Amino acid sequence: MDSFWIDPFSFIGSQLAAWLTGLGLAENWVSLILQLVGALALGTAVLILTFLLIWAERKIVARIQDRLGPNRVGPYGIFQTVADLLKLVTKELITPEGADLLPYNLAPLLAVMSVVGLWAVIPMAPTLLGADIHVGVLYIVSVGSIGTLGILLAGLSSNNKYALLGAFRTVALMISYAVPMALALLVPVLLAGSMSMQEIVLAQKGLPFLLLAPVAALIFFVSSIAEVGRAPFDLLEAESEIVAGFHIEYSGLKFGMFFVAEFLHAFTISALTAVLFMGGWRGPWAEQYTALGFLYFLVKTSLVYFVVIWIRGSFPRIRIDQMNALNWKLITPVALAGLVVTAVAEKVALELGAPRLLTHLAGNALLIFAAAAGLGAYARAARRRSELLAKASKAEAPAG
Amino acid sequence: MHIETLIWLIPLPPVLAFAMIVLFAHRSNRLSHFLAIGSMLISWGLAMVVFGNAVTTKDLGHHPFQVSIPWLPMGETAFRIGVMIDPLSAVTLFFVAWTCLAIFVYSIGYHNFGKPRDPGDRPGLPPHAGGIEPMYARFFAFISLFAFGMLTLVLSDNLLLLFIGWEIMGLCSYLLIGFWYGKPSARDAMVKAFMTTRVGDVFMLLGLAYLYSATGTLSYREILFNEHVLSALAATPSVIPVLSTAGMIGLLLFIGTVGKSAQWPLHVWLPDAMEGPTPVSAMIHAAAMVSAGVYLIVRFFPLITAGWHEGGALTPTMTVIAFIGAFTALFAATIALAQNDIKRVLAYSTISQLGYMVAAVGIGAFVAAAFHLITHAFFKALLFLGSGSVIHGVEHGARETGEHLDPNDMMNMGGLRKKMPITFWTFLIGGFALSGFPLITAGFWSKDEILADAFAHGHWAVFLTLALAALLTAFYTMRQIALTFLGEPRTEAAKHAHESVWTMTLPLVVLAVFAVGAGWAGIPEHFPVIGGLLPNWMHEFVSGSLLEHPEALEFNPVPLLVSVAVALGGLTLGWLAYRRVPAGGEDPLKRPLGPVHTVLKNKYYFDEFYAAVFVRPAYWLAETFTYRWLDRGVIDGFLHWVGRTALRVGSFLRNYVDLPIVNGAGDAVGEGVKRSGRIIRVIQTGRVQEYLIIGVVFAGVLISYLLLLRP
Amino acid sequence: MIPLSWFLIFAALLFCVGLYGALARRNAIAILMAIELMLNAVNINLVAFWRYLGPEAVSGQAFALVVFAVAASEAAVGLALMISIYRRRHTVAVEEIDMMKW
Amino acid sequence: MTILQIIFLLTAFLTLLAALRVVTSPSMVHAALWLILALAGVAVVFILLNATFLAVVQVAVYIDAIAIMIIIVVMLTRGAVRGQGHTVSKTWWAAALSALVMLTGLLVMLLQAPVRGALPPTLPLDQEAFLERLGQALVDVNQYILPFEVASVLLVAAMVGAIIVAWPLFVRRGEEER
Repeated sequence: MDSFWIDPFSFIGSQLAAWLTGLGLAENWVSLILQLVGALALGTAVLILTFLLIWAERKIVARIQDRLGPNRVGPYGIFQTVADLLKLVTKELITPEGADLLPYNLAPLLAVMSVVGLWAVIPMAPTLLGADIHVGVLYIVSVGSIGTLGILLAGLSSNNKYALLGAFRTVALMISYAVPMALALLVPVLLAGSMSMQEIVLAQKGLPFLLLAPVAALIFFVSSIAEVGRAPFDLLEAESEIVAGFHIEYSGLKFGMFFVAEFLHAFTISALTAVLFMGGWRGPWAEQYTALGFLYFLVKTSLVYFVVIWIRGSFPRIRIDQMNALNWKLITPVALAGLVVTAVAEKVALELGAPRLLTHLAGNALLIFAAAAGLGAYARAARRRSELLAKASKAEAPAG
Repeated sequence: MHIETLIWLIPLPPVLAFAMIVLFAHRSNRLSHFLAIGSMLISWGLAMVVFGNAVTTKDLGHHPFQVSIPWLPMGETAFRIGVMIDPLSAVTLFFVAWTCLAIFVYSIGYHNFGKPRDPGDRPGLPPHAGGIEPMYARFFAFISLFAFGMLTLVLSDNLLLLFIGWEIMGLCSYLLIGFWYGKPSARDAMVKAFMTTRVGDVFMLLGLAYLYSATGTLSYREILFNEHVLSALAATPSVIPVLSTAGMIGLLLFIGTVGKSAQWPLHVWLPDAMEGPTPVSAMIHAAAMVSAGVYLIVRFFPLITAGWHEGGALTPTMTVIAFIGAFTALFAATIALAQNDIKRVLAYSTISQLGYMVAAVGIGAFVAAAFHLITHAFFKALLFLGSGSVIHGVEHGARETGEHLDPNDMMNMGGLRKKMPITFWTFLIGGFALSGFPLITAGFWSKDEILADAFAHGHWAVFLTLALAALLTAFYTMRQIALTFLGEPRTEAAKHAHESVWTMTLPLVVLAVFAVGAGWAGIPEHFPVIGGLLPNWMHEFVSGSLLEHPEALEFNPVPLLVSVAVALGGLTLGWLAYRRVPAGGEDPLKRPLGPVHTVLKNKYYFDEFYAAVFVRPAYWLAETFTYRWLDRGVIDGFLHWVGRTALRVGSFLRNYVDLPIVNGAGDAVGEGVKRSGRIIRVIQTGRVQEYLIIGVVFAGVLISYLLLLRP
Repeated sequence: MIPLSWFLIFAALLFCVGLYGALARRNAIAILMAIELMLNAVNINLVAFWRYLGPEAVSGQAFALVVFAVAASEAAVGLALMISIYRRRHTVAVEEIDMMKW
Repeated sequence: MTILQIIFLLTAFLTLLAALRVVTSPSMVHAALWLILALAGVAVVFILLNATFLAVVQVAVYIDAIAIMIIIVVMLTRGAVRGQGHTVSKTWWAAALSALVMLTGLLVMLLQAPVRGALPPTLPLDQEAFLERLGQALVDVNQYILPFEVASVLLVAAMVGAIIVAWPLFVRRGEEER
């Protein structure tokens, strides 16, 4: 039983357990209750975290767009989100004509559920994680895409064509980008030799996978952004085309749920990126002082999250055909090749005793070079085609 | 190059020329006759080379040039096809090559090459206005094929190949006699020739088959140069008691000769064959076909005379041959007396001369027969070509004067001596050779040989018959010469006739040289004055074709005197009788002979006789008996009855078996299937689910059975 | 602890429900769903037997994985077929898709 | 009656209920949703069977891929489903009958099964190592490489086939042929 300062999380857990057994409950009931409490605490924590995220995002984007952003409610407008929440809560819950009630009401729950469910396997500290299941990565893939289901249901059930279009866009986007994301996820699994998140984090001792597999990290990052549907992949709610996309018919708290889910999902993928490629809670003295590890984790995640916001503020939205082309013509092949390259490099390093870092870096460099070459060839071909078309039209012009 | 290879090559050029003319060159007359004559020239050159080799070869008889290849497998053995040059075929090749070449060249002039084609000429009709022959190229194609046949026949080393050549020539003679198929007479003549020779050929084929079955081979060497085979054949009796197998085969082959060489009684086709162009007449009646007949029996002399010893009694076969030969000689000579058609006279003289040879073979005078064959070939070809030249001249005159007359009729000629000198002199040489003018002409020596042989072996009948025939020969020859060339022209056409072109006269000259010189090769050495000046080369050489050499006859003045007497006597009589026959005057023989002359003029009514005996019955058989009764009545009747019966049976089967039973069953099956289908189809809804239901139900039943009911 | 028979009965019930759906529904997509249910029942059986009879052996889970693959491909092809059928005939009612009958 | 048993019974009940709704609900969208619920229940059952990996795969494959595909197709063919009154065909009674026959057969078989009352043995090794073994077994020449490869080939073929079949180009060509 170590003291609070060393490991606050397990300290609290053990205290609770002792108290419950003192009440005279059976062992397994105690464990059950503890698990429920842990899940509850975790969910609530991340949901509350969302207030902070929304505020931070609005401020940062405002800065990027050379505005002030929220600054009235509380210091630096930090309670702006709370005000918004109150407003949403008080709004009326409108159910559109001809809506399919069951999915219409189920959709927001699913959206939030998937995001919160993800946090169950993210190790935030050496001793702070919901469940260390040995197929955590697979869990992430499957649970993460339940959000897709929610969005789809929302689009289908609310009897509205814009919602339907948004839903279809979403499905196209998410199903497509789930492929390279899963492929990229396999790289850390391969490197760590395990699918458990905690194992992966432990495997990044002194050498985060970001250095070993930069390409895979990039691909994972990009495709997760697409998975979340944030800018520049936010064409599922492209205001200019389909008014608000899938959640056009939602109001009040249901809309709020989608809202929360989106922001939290963005933060979640930042956390995943941090865990899978940047060593998660790893850092100096993190083993001894788990709170320190938690701090490292938050810092890394925030860093990635800042990049996400930065991207959102910087890049224009891409068209849907560009989105598909980008995925199927560039990212997925590169992800496949990256997986193979990593496997080969790992094997080489293992068998021939070559320096691991150099081998992987060389492999990734090769990969990048090949991808660049392919892109160049594709671009040239496209340019030639367009030129030919232009010539043809010019030739026709006088004739016609 | 081996000599055998050369022998192989001899017959090929003509047949190649034939194919090329027929296939490619028939549009160009010049190219056609260049092909034909060029090919014949090549064959001639090869033949001369081969002949030279043969002559200079020692003891050719026992070591002939021979090469053969297996051709037609017959079970364990095979018909071998090959070529052979022994003394007999060598000399035959010699005259065949020469005469054929001469005739080829002659044909150019005869068919008016170089003259424009007369628009009035139709193919199948002789050019009436002196234009070029419409079917010029075809003529050369035919004679090339003819030459091929003859050369094949001469060069073959077995009877089968000989027969092939024989039949090729038969076809060609048919085609060439009917060359002017526009003329009905030509058509009849071609059919007549073909049919008549067919009779002989059938028997010859029988003999061939008999020979093969008896000896198992057809090669000359294996039969004729094989003592055992010959004696065996002579010993074994044949189906006809009086004849030995050898005699039987010889007789059958001889009948072939009778057909081919127009011996009595199958002689009737030859005079009519004069309907063909004159070169054809020369070809058929001098160089090739008729000679082929004699060549056959001369070649098979050892077989025919098997079982006969020199000086001994003749075998039945030989008797028959001798009789037919002698009789034909006399008989044909008598007919020739009364003919006015210049070519017909020659035709009958040919028949009689061939009779001489046949008779010679019959009495065992091998060398004499071969000798006369050669000399006769030369001077008879000469005579035919000369007569053609004469006819040509007369036709020319007729065209000039524009009078319509038969250019072949000697009564329309006369006094052509001055008009066409070359023709006259060459014809005179030929005529004298034919009639056996003493000492200089070839005919004298060969004919004298035969007479001497007959006399020496005491065949009196033959001797007398032949002597009489020789007298008549000299007589009608002189008659012909006198009527044609001597005296005064009896028609305008004869006045305006003139000499033929060089392509026609040159062959005449060449042949005339041979007509004289060929005889000197066979002068008996015991001859009084000039005997021994030249060695009797012919006897030495040709007799090499036999196993044992017949020794040369010792000299006997009687036959010599007789032959000299008959020759000179006949000539003088003819000259006296026909020295000057006035225009329109009748034949001086008519009055003394009276009705006999008519009989002779009508050739003893042989044609009518045959027409009555064979042709009309054949017509009747075909027309009335076979067609009307047999075909219409019996066969057709039977067939109709069968047909009607079959019809009834069929209708019965259809109405009482097929429709009710078979069709009924079939329809029943079909209907049943349809009904059951209509019933069962409701199961097949096309809905997969319902199929699945059925399947599942059965699966459930099966499972429950397996689990519950099964112990 | 849970006896094996519970899983088996559960699987059997699920299978039969799926079977009924596959046989009775008119909509082809519903039939597809029912088939998925049946496949799941089969998987439950496989995994249950693995767990209870041979946790050492990997065969049960391997088979289950193969069943997953089969289910995925089956769904893909089936749905594609339905789309094309719908494009051609504007219906997905199976009893109207009966071109296979006489 | 342990907790696990309670959980199992609840899960089984929910799953069967969802399955029944799947095969009975008139609306295809609802059916799809119920299907998702049933599949999730099956995943829970897998977890109860200590097959976490399979449970996760179940979610990933069925719920994320197949269910979403089904929903999409339902939406695409929405016009067809509307307006056709009956949800079950005329032969539904036969279907029910055969299903019952099958059920009885299966239950009878179960009653005869010798292992029906077996209790789960303790798991010999932790799932991590087992998962490794499973992975190696799938690519082991002596064990399951053939089914594994066949399954992969099957997936590729299914993908290509689905693309070809659903390709509008081919549809248009086919319609031109008509």
